[in-house]
Amino acid sequence: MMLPILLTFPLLAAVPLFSLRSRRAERSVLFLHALLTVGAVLYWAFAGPEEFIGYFRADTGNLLFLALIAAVYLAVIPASYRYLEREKVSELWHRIYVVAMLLFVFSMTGAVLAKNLGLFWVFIEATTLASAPFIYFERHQSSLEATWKYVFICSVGIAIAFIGILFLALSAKGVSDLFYTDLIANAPQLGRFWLLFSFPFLVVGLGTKAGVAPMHSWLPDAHSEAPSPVSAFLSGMLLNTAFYGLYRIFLVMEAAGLRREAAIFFLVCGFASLLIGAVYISGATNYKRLLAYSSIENMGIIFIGVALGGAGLFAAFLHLTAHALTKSSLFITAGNIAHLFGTKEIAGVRGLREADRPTGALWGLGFAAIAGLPPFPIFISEFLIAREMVTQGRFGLLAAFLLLVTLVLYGMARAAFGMYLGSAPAAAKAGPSRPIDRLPEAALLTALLILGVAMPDAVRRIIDLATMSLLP
Amino acid sequence: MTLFLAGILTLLAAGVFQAATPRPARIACFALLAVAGLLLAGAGAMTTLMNGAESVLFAFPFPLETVTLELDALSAFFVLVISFGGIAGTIYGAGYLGGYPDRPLRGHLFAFALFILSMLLVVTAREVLPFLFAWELMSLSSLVLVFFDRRNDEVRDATVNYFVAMHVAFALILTGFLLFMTRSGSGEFSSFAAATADGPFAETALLILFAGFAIKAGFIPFHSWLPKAHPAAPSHVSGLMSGVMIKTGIYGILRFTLIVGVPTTRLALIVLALALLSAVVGVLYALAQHDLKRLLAYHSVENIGIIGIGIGLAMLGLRIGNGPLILLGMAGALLHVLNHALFKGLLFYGAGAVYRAAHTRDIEKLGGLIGKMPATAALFILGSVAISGLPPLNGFISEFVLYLAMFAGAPLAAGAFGAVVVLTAGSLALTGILALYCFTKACGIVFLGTPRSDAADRAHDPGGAMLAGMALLALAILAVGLLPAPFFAAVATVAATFPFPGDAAAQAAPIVATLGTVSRVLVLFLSLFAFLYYMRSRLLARNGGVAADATWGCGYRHATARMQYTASSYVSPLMALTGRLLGLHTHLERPQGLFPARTAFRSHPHDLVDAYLIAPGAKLIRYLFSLLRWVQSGDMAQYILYGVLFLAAALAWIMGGT
Amino acid sequence: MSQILTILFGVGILYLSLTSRMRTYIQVIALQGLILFLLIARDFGELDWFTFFFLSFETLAFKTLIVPAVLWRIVERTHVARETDPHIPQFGSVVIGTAVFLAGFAVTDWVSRIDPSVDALPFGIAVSTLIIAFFIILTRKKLITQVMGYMLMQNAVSLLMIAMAVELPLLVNLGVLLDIFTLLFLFLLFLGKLHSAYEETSRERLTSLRDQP
Amino acid sequence: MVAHMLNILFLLFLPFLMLGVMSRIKALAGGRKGPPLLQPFFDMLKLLRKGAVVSRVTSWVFTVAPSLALAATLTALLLAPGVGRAQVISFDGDIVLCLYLLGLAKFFQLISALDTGSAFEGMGAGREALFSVIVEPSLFLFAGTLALVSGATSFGALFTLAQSGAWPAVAATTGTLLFFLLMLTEGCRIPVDDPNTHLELTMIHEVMILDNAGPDLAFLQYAAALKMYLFALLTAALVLPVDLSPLPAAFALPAVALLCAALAGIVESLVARFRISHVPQFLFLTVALALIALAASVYFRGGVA
Repeated sequence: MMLPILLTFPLLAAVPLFSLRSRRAERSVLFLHALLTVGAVLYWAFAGPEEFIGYFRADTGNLLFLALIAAVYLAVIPASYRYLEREKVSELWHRIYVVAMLLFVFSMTGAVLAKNLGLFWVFIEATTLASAPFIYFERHQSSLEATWKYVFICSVGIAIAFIGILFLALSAKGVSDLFYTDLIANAPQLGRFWLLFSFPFLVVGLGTKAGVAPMHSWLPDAHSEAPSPVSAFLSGMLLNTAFYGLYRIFLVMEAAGLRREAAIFFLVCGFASLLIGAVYISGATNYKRLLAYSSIENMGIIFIGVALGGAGLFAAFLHLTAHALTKSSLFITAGNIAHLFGTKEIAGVRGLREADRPTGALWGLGFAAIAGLPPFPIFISEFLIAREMVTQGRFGLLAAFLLLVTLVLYGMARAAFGMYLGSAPAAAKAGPSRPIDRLPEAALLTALLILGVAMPDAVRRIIDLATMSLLP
Repeated sequence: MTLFLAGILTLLAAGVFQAATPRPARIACFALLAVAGLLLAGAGAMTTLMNGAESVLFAFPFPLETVTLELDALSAFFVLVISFGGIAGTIYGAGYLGGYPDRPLRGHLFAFALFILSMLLVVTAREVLPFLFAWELMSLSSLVLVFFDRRNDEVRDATVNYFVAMHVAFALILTGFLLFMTRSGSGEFSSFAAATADGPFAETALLILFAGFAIKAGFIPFHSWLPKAHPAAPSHVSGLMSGVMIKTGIYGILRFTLIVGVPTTRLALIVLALALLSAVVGVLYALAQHDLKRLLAYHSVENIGIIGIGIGLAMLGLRIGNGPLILLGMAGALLHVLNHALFKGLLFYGAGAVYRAAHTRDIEKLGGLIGKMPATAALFILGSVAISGLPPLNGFISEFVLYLAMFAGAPLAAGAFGAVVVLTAGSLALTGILALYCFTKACGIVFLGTPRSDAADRAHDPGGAMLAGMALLALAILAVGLLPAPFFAAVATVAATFPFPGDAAAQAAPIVATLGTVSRVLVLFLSLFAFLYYMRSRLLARNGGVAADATWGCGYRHATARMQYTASSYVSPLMALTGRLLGLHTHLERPQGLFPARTAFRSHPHDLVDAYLIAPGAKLIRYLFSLLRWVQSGDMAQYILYGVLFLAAALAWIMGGT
Repeated sequence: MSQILTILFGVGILYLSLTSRMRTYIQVIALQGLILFLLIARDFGELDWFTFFFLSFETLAFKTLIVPAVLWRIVERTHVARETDPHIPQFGSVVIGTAVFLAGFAVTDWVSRIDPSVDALPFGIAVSTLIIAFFIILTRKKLITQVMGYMLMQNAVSLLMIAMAVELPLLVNLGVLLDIFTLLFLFLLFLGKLHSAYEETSRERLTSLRDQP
Repeated sequence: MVAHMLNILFLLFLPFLMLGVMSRIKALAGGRKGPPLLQPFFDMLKLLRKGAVVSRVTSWVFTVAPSLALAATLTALLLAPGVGRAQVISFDGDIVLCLYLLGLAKFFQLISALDTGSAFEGMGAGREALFSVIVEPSLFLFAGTLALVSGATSFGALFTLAQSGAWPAVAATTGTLLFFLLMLTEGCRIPVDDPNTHLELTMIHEVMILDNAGPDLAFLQYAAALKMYLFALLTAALVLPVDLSPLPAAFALPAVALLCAALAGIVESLVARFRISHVPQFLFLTVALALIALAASVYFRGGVA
């Protein structure tokens, strides 16, 4: 009952917005949508799985992702309100923002809920289209450039993914159609050759959207140009959605007895991303780009975790959860900083601590969380991954992993302390008056602390179930 | 145990409530609660030292699951050190922070509470994750304390440096733990003993752990962060960091030696060698410093070295089953842990008082402070005598025990080991005399003579709280120095928990007696001194008293403050010998002509580890990174090319496979 | 019949690989759209009428008429008659074009030996088209040329679908079409904006967003 | 008991006697008659009867230092092996306390020198400190070596060598040499330092006590003499046979001490003072000797019970 509502609401709601020209209405629609998503998640959590016209399915597998979408959405909306007020956005662009947001979330939800690989592809492509207006939102030449690269690279990637899907269909010819559940059920009968042949296409294609090397390049541009609340969504949720699709195909490979090959692809992509992250974080001059590179790095860690398997699998999904929450909080804070200091350059920000204490504190805590310091959950996931490496006796990997993670830490520390300490320039405006404005970030970080110190069993179970997404 | 837990909770309360109390009362409220908490914790540790180990277990959900806090002899001892150091630090800090009426200090005090709290947890935690959590909490809270003076760029760089060093250490410790965990299959430290069945494996794991803890403790060549972070921190923090925090590294080494039981010879010798290196080189670097707090920081490296000597000897003893080496070496090390906490705290607090009064840490700009701030001067000189390991103060006692260990242990050690022990004795003596040299410089140039700057001339003693904090430590120093027997007995019980051949108590008893004699001799010496001093005063009084006049300038009557011997000139004879080894850069402008306009001499101490280990490493990494510069060139076609190439490679790989 | 059409398709791209005139590009794309339509029309017997109608709409209306028309208009408006100095000289690209063809068919040969069910000719043509498309995207400088490269990719994919006789569910087909449509719309929109923002829209102009480690 | 009495008695006179012997020998070598043997003692008595002029710059450190130094040195000597290796006070590791008490004395002498704020005294202090940096380790190395062989930890026992055998011979020779060098150094004699030079720039110990006067000066000079005497004692302990009955021992000890003094006097009258910059190289000899002894001990240890 919940599925049709959730899937149709944004489309139906988007239409009237063009007729009644009121910002309040637009915002309330957005807010309603968020509440609806939360409601849906709770509903499925208790009422159990649900099907819709055979193409959509909400089950224990994708509950985690829906929950994350809901959480990030809730955090992003107030931040968006603040952003829209601050930037004095024109009526038209206000509407564009709201509608695009509705469609963006719609397409992500659809992608997560889609049962059919082709349909998933459609929704993933739709995310690109829906988020393009955001990246162009501030309408500089640079944002134009970023948008162009984003749309073009992602579309090319997605086209490659489509080829992969075709090959997959070929391998499934006469055995199964492109419904995940069927694929996994008939995995052993799938044509090994075409399956193997399709995987690299899917890795490159969906990897583009998941922001892992080698097709990560659009990510820093897009994230740095988009409005910060949207960057939060891009980094916190979009990457995960793409990863989710890829992961389900990984499971198909595994069921077809091709785990080793699949794992090698994931491992290579993972370490490549980690390396890129380490290198460019240490040299970043723009803190939103730095956060973007850190997203690449974290996606890399997730891929590594999946490739390792065993405890690494749980670690990867825990990492994914933690990264989604942490990164959205960080991007929202970054938006406030950009407003406070009027620059995205690291060098331009000094003495955050005195300019606006709460922002400073959130920034510092966020960095502690993303850098994987205990007691934040990213530490736990990295710990589990390292442990899995030792258990499998892959000491070379362990050494590389720890080295790269430490280098990332160094790069982040330099930037974070550079911005946090020192004496603030007089130009820095006073921070937002009400502490309520800081609620979303604070809430996210609190949630993270709870996850890191004493994870509720429910959460743990949801993550566990997500790892075995397709098991009947 | 309940006392200990109550203490921890009180400490936490101190951190929380101070935020709620209005600013004027905040510091006082914090100090009261914190001291109370530390007293409770200390009392708890005392009871365990008397009645044996206790432990308490908490059940947590994932990821922590079970958290065991245990107070055995070793932990209890460190808890005592931490709580006493913490009390003195809190009292002094209360005074020191009084100088910042315009700052809310909420965060600072909270971090301060967490800092002490986390140290207490580190030495009592018994599983991997809780230990790592506490460890990280310790690093982060101390980090927050370090950048107290946040506007200063130097402080910022020191902070980053400290942060990274702590996390390299963290990574190493983590790796060591993981290695053990794979063999023992559990996160409990007690289970790690199982891993030692595989000798070489356990040795590797221990070496990695040792490297991690050595960074925290500040062994050379892992010390680089220490002389940067400690001066950057406000003095009440530097005192705690240097006196107490770095000892958690020592604790780690001891804890895992204890778990593993008998270390390999190689490990023991490595520890000993690094310890000797740290002791001698540390003090040589200290001699070259002009910054008072940097100088003290390098002395921390030296004293860690002395502690390490004790540990190394004990490890060697464990290996070759040599009773005196184990008992006395370990006891000496532990005693020195306590002593260093006392006098290094005192010295850093003294330096803080000087900085507060004269607004500079540059030794060359100070001088003559003994007239302006007599109390501080007296306390600082006391600390200096103690840290130089001279009787009748505590520093001597621990070095005495170490010498006993070596003299008693050497004959029982076979062949070359005996020689190693004797050479160690020689190096310890060298360290001691170098420390003496260095602290005569520190006291002499900073407090004696005539002021070298107006700031030094306007200096004055700090307020009551700061002095009280220092006095507390001074009393402890005297107590350990003059009545060493009970303290030795206490650490001997701790040392006896190590696998010991024969009856530890029986071996400790004569030493206790000896120390009794020592204290009697010291009393004799003091009374003799009192008598002589009385005689001298009487004689002078009888002979027509004392006439005051200018210092004898060899006929020159107009000596000025700038004509005094400076710190650099005082140590120049030694620097002439060792300067080049230390990478001391000197720059001299010789006087020119008949009436030379100006002449100048400057000397910059460079840390060789920074210059030849860390800087090249960083350079290498930067170079390797620059090899990947082309990746984000901004050209979209190139971006797509990556994907295409990856795809092509992957397909080729698959084709090759099928 | 379909053999000839497919070969024609191939000849089209071969010709394309060695020209640099915009109009030629557009004509080739339109031609390919037409061929795709015919290929589908050939075996409409198997399709239910709705799918057939829909596919023909996609290929005929969309790929053959609308998109080429819009592209044509942009070319007209912005007077970019030809791709100025492509990275590889004319002659070179001829050689590469033929090389690509050989490679494409080598792959096809290898594949069809493993899986005889694939129809070698359209498959080979499709693969070569794909490679040519990448080749154009990677080497040509004008953004509009790259959009055309992307169109080529789409055509190649459609041909591939036909070659492998993969049928996607209708819903999916609809979605795909909708996506491609919106995407091209976006392309053209931003292309317009880029033209107004930069006096000359070559790839090299869009490199202000970059990083150094 | 008798031995203790004698020891304390010797403490009071032998140091001065040694100084007297040295100057007498130098005088004879210079063709002069020289002062009476106990002249240094009379000098001290004279100083004790004088008042003092103290620099305005100085603080309590300066006033305390001399008495403290003397007290420390005296206590140290109470721990040293005297007649027949008997010590007034003896316990395990007393040697450490003894040497560290001397260290304490040095500490206060150095800072009291810096207390005057005079460049000359600072210079003297710097040099003095450097010299002890070099010689101190050699002492502990040697003591450690003895402990390594004898297994003893108390001063007297440490210096009890076996009657015959290769090791005792080596130990005795190296030790005697070592202590003689140390005596010259710590006693500030030529070739390290010249007690009666007349240019402050060339002094070391003398310049440190430039500003002390009256009883303070007396104390400091006495302390210096006592230090020399200590090394004489150690030499005696090394070379004198173990089983010497108290009475002959009571004569043997001063004999050795005076012999050392005489030797020092001869050296002083034959050798010129080194350039300051060359002194360290000379002092490294002591370390070398200690290391030789250590090496030998490791080599001979098989033969030692």
